[in-house]
Amino acid sequence: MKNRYLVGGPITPLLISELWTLGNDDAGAGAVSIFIGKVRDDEVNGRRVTAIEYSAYNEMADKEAEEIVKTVQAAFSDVRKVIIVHSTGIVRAGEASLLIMVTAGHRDHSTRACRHTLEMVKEQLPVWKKEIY
Amino acid sequence: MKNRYLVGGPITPLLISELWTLGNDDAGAGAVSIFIGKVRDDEVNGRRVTAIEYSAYNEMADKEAEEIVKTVQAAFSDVRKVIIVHSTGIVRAGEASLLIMVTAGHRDHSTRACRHTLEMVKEQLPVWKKEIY
Amino acid sequence: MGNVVRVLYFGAAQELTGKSSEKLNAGDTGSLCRVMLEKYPSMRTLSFRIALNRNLLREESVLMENDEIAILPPLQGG
Amino acid sequence: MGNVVRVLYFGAAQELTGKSSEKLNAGDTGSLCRVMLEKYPSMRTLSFRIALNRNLLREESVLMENDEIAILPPLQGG
Repeated sequence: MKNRYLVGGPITPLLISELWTLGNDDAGAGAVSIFIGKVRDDEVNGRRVTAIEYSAYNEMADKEAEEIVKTVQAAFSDVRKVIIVHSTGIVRAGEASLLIMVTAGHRDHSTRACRHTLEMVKEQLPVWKKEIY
Repeated sequence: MKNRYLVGGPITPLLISELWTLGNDDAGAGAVSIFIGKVRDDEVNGRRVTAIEYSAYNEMADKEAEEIVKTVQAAFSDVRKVIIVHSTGIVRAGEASLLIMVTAGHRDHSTRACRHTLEMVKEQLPVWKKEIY
Repeated sequence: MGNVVRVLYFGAAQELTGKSSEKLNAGDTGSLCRVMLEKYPSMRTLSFRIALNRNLLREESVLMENDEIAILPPLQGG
Repeated sequence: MGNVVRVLYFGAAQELTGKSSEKLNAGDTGSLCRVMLEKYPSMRTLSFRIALNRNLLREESVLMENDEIAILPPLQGG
């Protein structure tokens, strides 16, 4: 990928499978924690969200994601891999727009580091959304 | 499935895909947290684990898993689905033996409920293991 | 005087007794444990909990004919 | 007296300015903001942070010729 952290359109089941394979080649990792963010079909002022269009500051997103990965790996010694992928462009309701996968030796660090990565993505990844009705 | 919570052999990538599809038919769920437990190729007293053989008290496992699902759904109001699958029989190093998937409206309950489910599985699911070298 | 109950052994209890189940005669869980530990002295080294008819016991219980007792060493799922 | 910098607009800032980027003239971020808010009064309603050459700024900064400034409304990833 040109950009390791952003992907055009939804994160498809096929991509999820590929990322699972990518994260899964490590027999020392006993724990894999995954978070998948999906577009909800929320009703806003009586109108139903059918999709979200995501835009990103691509170059900075790459840099920030890289930094998040490094921070998490430094904070959780048992963590082995941290994968972050965020959609840009249109993602329809029910489709996935964010995937975080953290592998670790044991469950405590994989689950905590996954949550921590998620919070950092929310705070630091330069991505914006526009609801489509 | 005869038993909804136990599966013979490893939790394969195909089964993970199927479970993802099963958990993913809900456009009101904005957050999916997944935990996958895998067999580690640990070295124990100079011998390398090549597989683990899991055995379970099947009838009680079903009942306990059902109870865990109900407890988690009662404790986390935003949670929508809780899926638990555990392997029985032989699972080789690098293969998955446990999958937990929790969907929720938002990330806070999906991540916390997934971890809570995991801890309850560890404490309550009547499963035992035997290392194979 | 006791009742015939079915005893299931799991995990290490299976290895220590060399069997996965058997019928034993006991009137309550206390006497069942005594019978069992006399028959399998190596079980004394094992910490285990007991399920009666698939419910984890938190205290001693009387046993009825055909009850299902399970010997549960520390759980190891995950 | 200022330098020509490239300003990138994201999210709501794009909608309020009607453009995704432009060149503006300013010597530091403070004067850049004044220039921008004068040109786009509706931007006053928007809370935003500023990145200079892809680094989030935590305080005012001088600007060099060809610096890349990004106007970042509250992030909405996830």
